[in-house]
Amino acid sequence: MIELRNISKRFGAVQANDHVSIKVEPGTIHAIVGENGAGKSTAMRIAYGFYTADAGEILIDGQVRRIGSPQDAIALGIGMVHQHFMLVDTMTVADNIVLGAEPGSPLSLDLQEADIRIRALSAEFRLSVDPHARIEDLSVGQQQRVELLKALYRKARLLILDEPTAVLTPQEVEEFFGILRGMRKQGKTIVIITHKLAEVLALSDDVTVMRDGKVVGRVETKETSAAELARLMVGRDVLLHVHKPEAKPGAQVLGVRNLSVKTAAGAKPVDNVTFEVRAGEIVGVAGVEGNGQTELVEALAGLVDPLRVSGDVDLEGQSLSGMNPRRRRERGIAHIPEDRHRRGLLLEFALTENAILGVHYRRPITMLPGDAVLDDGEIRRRTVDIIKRFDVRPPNPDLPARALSGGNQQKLVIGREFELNPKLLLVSQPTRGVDIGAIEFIHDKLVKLRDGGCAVLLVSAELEEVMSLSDRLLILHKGRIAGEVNPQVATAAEVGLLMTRGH
Amino acid sequence: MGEILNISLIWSAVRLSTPLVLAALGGMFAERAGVINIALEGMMLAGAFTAAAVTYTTGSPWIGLTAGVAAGLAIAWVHAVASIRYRADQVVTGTAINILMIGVPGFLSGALFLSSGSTPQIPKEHLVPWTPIVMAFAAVPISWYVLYRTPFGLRLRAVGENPEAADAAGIRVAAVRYIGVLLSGAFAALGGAYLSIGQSSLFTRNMTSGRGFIALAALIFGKWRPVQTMFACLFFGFTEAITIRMQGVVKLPSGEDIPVQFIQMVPYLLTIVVLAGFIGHSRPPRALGRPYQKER
Amino acid sequence: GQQSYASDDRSKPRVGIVFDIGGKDDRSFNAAAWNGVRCAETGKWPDGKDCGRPGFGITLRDVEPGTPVNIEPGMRAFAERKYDLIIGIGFAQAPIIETVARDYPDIHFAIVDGVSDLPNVASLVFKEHEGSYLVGILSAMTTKTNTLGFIGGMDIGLIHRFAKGFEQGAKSVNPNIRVIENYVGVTDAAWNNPGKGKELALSQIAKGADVIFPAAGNSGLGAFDAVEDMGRDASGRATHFVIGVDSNMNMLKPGFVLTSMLKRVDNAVYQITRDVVNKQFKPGLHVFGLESDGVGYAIDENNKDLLSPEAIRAAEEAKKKIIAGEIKVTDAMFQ
Amino acid sequence: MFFPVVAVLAAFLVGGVFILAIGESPLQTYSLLIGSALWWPDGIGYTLFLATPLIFTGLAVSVAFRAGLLNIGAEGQLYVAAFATAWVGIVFANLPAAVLVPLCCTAAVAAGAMWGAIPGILKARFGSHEVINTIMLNFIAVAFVSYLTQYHYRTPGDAILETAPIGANAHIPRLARFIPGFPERIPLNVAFLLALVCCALVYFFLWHTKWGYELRATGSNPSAAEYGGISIRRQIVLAMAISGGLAGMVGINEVLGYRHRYYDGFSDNYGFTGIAVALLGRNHPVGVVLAALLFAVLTRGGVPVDAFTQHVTKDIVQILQATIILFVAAEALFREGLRRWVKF
Ligand SMILES: Nc1ncnc2c1ncn2[C@@H]1O[C@H](COP(=O)(O)OP(=O)(O)OP(=O)(O)O)[C@@H](O)[C@H]1O
Ligand SMILES: Nc1ncnc2c1ncn2[C@@H]1O[C@H](COP(=O)(O)OP(=O)(O)OP(=O)(O)O)[C@@H](O)[C@H]1O
Ligand SMILES: [Mg+2]
Ligand SMILES: [Mg+2]
Repeated sequence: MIELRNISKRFGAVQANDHVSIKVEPGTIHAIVGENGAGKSTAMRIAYGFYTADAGEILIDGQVRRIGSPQDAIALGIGMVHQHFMLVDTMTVADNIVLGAEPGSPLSLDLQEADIRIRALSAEFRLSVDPHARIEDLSVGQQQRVELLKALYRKARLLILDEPTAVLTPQEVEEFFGILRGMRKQGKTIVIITHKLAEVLALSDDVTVMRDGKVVGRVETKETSAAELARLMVGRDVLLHVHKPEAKPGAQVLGVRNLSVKTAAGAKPVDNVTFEVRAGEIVGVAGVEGNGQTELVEALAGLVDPLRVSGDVDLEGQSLSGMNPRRRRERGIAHIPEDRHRRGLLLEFALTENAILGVHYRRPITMLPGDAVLDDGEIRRRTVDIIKRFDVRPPNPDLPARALSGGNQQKLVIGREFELNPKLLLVSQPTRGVDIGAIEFIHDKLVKLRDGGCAVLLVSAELEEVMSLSDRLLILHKGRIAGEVNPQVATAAEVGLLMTRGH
Repeated sequence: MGEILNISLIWSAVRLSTPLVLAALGGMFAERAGVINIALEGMMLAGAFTAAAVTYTTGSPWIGLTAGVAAGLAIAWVHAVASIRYRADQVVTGTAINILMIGVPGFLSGALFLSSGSTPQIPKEHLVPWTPIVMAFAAVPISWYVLYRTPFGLRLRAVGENPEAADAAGIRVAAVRYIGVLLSGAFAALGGAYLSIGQSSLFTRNMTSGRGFIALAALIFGKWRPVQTMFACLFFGFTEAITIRMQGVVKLPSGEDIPVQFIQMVPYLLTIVVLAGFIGHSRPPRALGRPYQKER
Repeated sequence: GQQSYASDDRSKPRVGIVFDIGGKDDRSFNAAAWNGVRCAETGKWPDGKDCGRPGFGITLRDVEPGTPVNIEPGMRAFAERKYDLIIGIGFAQAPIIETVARDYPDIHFAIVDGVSDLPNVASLVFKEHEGSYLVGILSAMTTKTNTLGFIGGMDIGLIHRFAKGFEQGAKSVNPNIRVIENYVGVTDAAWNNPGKGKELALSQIAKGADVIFPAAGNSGLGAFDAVEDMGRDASGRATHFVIGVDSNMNMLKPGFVLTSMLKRVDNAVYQITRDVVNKQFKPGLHVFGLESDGVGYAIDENNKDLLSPEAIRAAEEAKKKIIAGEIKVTDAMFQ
Repeated sequence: MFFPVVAVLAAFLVGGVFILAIGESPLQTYSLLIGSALWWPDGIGYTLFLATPLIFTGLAVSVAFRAGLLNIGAEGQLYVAAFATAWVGIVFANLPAAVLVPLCCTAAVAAGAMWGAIPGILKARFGSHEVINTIMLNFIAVAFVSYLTQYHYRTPGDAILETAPIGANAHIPRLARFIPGFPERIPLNVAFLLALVCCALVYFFLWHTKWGYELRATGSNPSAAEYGGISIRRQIVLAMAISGGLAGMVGINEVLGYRHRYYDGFSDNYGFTGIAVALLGRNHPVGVVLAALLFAVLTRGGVPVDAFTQHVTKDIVQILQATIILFVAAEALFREGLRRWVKF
């Protein structure tokens, strides 16, 4: 169907792709795996005409084709769902789907026609979504369906999916795979980039493994194993399961009583929640995306307007209510946000300046006179330290954060927050879009922090993650705590039900 | 009061709003496509001068209007090439164009009319006092339709909100932005032309005296939407028309005149108050001001 | 050729003129000054028509500063080149011309609308209030509604002179006549906003004014359009009138321009140039009032049928009385 | 640095074609322009004098811009500040210089900062867009100040809008005082040095203090800044106040250093030109100084060009100015040009 031959592409100093050759058979599902920064997205963006390769050629159905722009790719029947969705949030589903391929005449956009065709497609591929909803009101899962419909609407024969499951809940993933298998039946070809080896094994026919911009292996799925793939990816053996000693919970650190959060619109994303987190334990919060996890964490971090928060929150017995984020940090709360681009990083700023965000205003970062002046030496020392201890690559403190791949950005944020050696760590989606090597590393760090006596509140859409990491697991449904389970004994199925049904 | 609130006030307000409506609609097309346009002032001046000069020499306001629009397109093209093709900072380019358009008419009027910055007066019968007004207020629903009911409008808005997404959907981002900016030039120039061959009968140096900026304000005021923007312009038109009539009529309790400077502040003060009190936050197109470029 | 232009030859007397911010094209006193020096240079007006007086073949250079900070450099540019006469236009330049003149005692300077008592500076000042007084009388004798309009560019002393003189003249005819006094704006953009000028005129007309006297540079031209829009009555006479200012504007809209309040800046600069050419330069105050026809009102074939004989008689009366000092016209600038 | 220079040269080239077209010699015109802008002492003196206000407004706009705000209001801020400076200089005329001068400077900064803070507060409090409010406040400032001048601080007999002169104690020395052979007539004064000091201060503030860090963080990614414990609202107000204060310093140069009174319409659109200066200077103090000097050279050189060439008027100088801004802004034009040229 599609074949990349010796594709090379460099960004400044980075050789993102180095003679990459990938062959995808028609009517198959082809997985591409590799560490963060291995060059997976780059290769696929080239196939979609988003980037143009420095060297190499692309064949479609055996003929060499020039793909200079997405238009060309679309014309050749290629569709792509990007790692970061390519949707216009302020517009409706229908608008986004027809954009660029509008029905009706140039003088009038035929929205009824669009509606009909979209509904037809949703039915055919079991992708239910309301054409009139605004993107920004949709859950990521639904947004993903829109992306798929976009491609299908353009009659794509080849679908490229860049980490489509990173943001989906287990249920959504199952459903999603069903859809993909359905498509394969209808003769569509699918390329899927993912970090989750279980998914690769469950779904794909063939796998291409990339490392440092090169293709380091191509195997048939049925003839490989997670361990082998992991070794190919990272170049060493990887522990796929967290090694976690028994927790020794201490005194209560975080106490939350009847916490509710109201939105400006009047909704109640967090509704009368009560729980506690003790020193030396990891309390997990599982839940389908959009059931209040985000609001809960942001409220605890002081990022929600106090007027919209009710109930009391205390840290080691002292009330936090009404405190701004800075005061809470000073009290010993660290926070790893779910969206590192939106919250966690100043992408244009150097790593040094990102490494001090949140503590930039106090000793030892500042110095005399008047604690107003930044101590560059100290800042650099701190940054280099984080880079070393958290293995941030490339290890250059003067790079802008933007130049790091997702996984390394995440390591930087985690390192920064660990530096605070906090009493309480709020951590959301710590391994979203992060490769297995880094996941192993991050999980290990979280456990070590716990054993150091820190209280950890872990929110993750990765059921496997929360279940393996947490010592106690709360399930959030419609802003309420639908139940607490012991992850050691509970099964994914039970938890899944609580997450979706709420009882 | 009768001297302030009377029928002539309405017409005065309409006349005063017309150039603003045209310029603001122009600004809307550029900014909805993601290109800041603080060059409205300059584009209006281009239209005003060209329309006046051509009308005076040919004796036909229609040729004049056409030429004015052409001039607006030319200037807009400069703005487009610099800020889209060469990714210049849109605010800088805009400022440059404003300065340019204080100079160019001065220079040309010297060459054409032995004058430094103004044209001779145009005889009454060669003026178009009404057409631009009709055009302006007809343009509002049309712009609305184009923006919300045509493929082009959809693409324009997409490009201004999220060019990456538009690109991924196979839209030529640059092309759409060019069209948006060119449209803004045409509209703004029409607005300027109305000043010189509609409302008055000649061009004089910098005769827009800030209307381009008021139009920009109206555009933001109107949240980058055609109808709201028109109302914002009417708001400015009305307040100015009223203040014109207030001069020397409204007295202080002490019986003496309110200093004219205060009367002339009213529209601007009112804007600030209304904005703070009722309109509040208006969200610009997300990609506004961001040149779109991807590592190719 | 430009060669000779750049290196201006010293055989001829050299005159440099620095305009006010308005620029030589303000259809007002800058324009009048430009007419005067061009006439002194070539014997022709800028438009090439004969100005009825001999030219002296002087070398003439001009600067349009455009912004206040450029006035002094402009003036010095001439002084450094040892020009024979440097003319500054506008009150704003008085303090600057003083400093420059001190640095160059052997160069002649002239300031229009400004006063300096240095031995090498001639101050050319006008009694705009007296001219305005007379057109005030003419307006009062013409109006049917007993309502007049005045449109000033900016709310400043120089303009109050016109306003108060006009009002005083009108009230001298009819004490309870109404004069609506409006101003265009608060920045120097106010002199170049004909659209607003027209709207102001229309609002005054809506309030009953039928004679309007604008002193607002190019903005005043909007008033001309406004009265023209009001049209003529059955007898073919205009229903509303406007009054020109500074230079004779009667021909701009024949039949609608009642008269023009003349401020003969052109005469003043022509004379001072002539004096320099003839080595008869006299420093100190040169006052141009009614007596010296430095100010006045224009009557020509364009407007002679518009003014009633009584009106003209009344104006001439007043003129004599003012010259004789029997009528004191208040100078609003010194209030 | 290389490409901006190329851009400027290219602009001069284009301008040259233009000048040729109207029948003048580009060489002569340019030598007149540059020559009269740079010859010692008057040329240099005036050029630096003209650069001073642009440095202030350029800095003002950049600081706001670093916080993600577009301050179109420098014009209004410097009008208010200039008047405040003059007012203090008039009212407290007989204080000793040692007290009065600092007092006047404080007034300038404070007034500018206050006028700048208003749109800041409005945005922080009501979320109303700073661009509208700064534009509105421009008009209000000019109107308000001209009222005060016209009705309260005008010397009778003044035909135009200017206040009575300030006390002699409020005058700040011209640089002639310190530079041997530099004539007293040149208005270049210590405000210029102040401007340079401000550049250094702004640089240090933005990149070496916690406040500067917070300000830039807010501009770069507000929600991340908020996450980092930075109050965005406070930053917005702070940035606008600093911006206004810098713009206000124009009043020191204008009132204390040059005209010794408030003079209406003194600003050659410094506030608007400051936008170009700031962004041409890449919102960096050093760049701002260079851009300001460039503009000053053109303004200063424009006068003799206007006077001593037959056809080249001040308008052409303005056109040249605009062309330079365009070319420098569209630097990419030359980068790509070069790349293409290198290819073949
Ligand atoms: N637009 C860009 N500009 C500069 N460098 C880039 C750009 N895009 C990718 N890179 C670099 O190229 C390399 C490959 O990036 P790419 O996104 O293809 O990796 P990836 O395999 O998709 O990683 P991840 O699993 O984190 O998505 C990385 O080092 C990245 O920093
Ligand atoms: N570079 C520029 N960008 C935008 N507008 C400018 C620029 N230069 C001058 N202007 C003019 O500035 C005016 C708007 O600002 P404002 O009037 O408040 O300041 P101003 O100094 O009074 O300007 P002006 O003296 O021209 O009236 C408009 O007349 C506009 O044409
Ligand atoms: Mg990727
Ligand atoms: Mg001004």
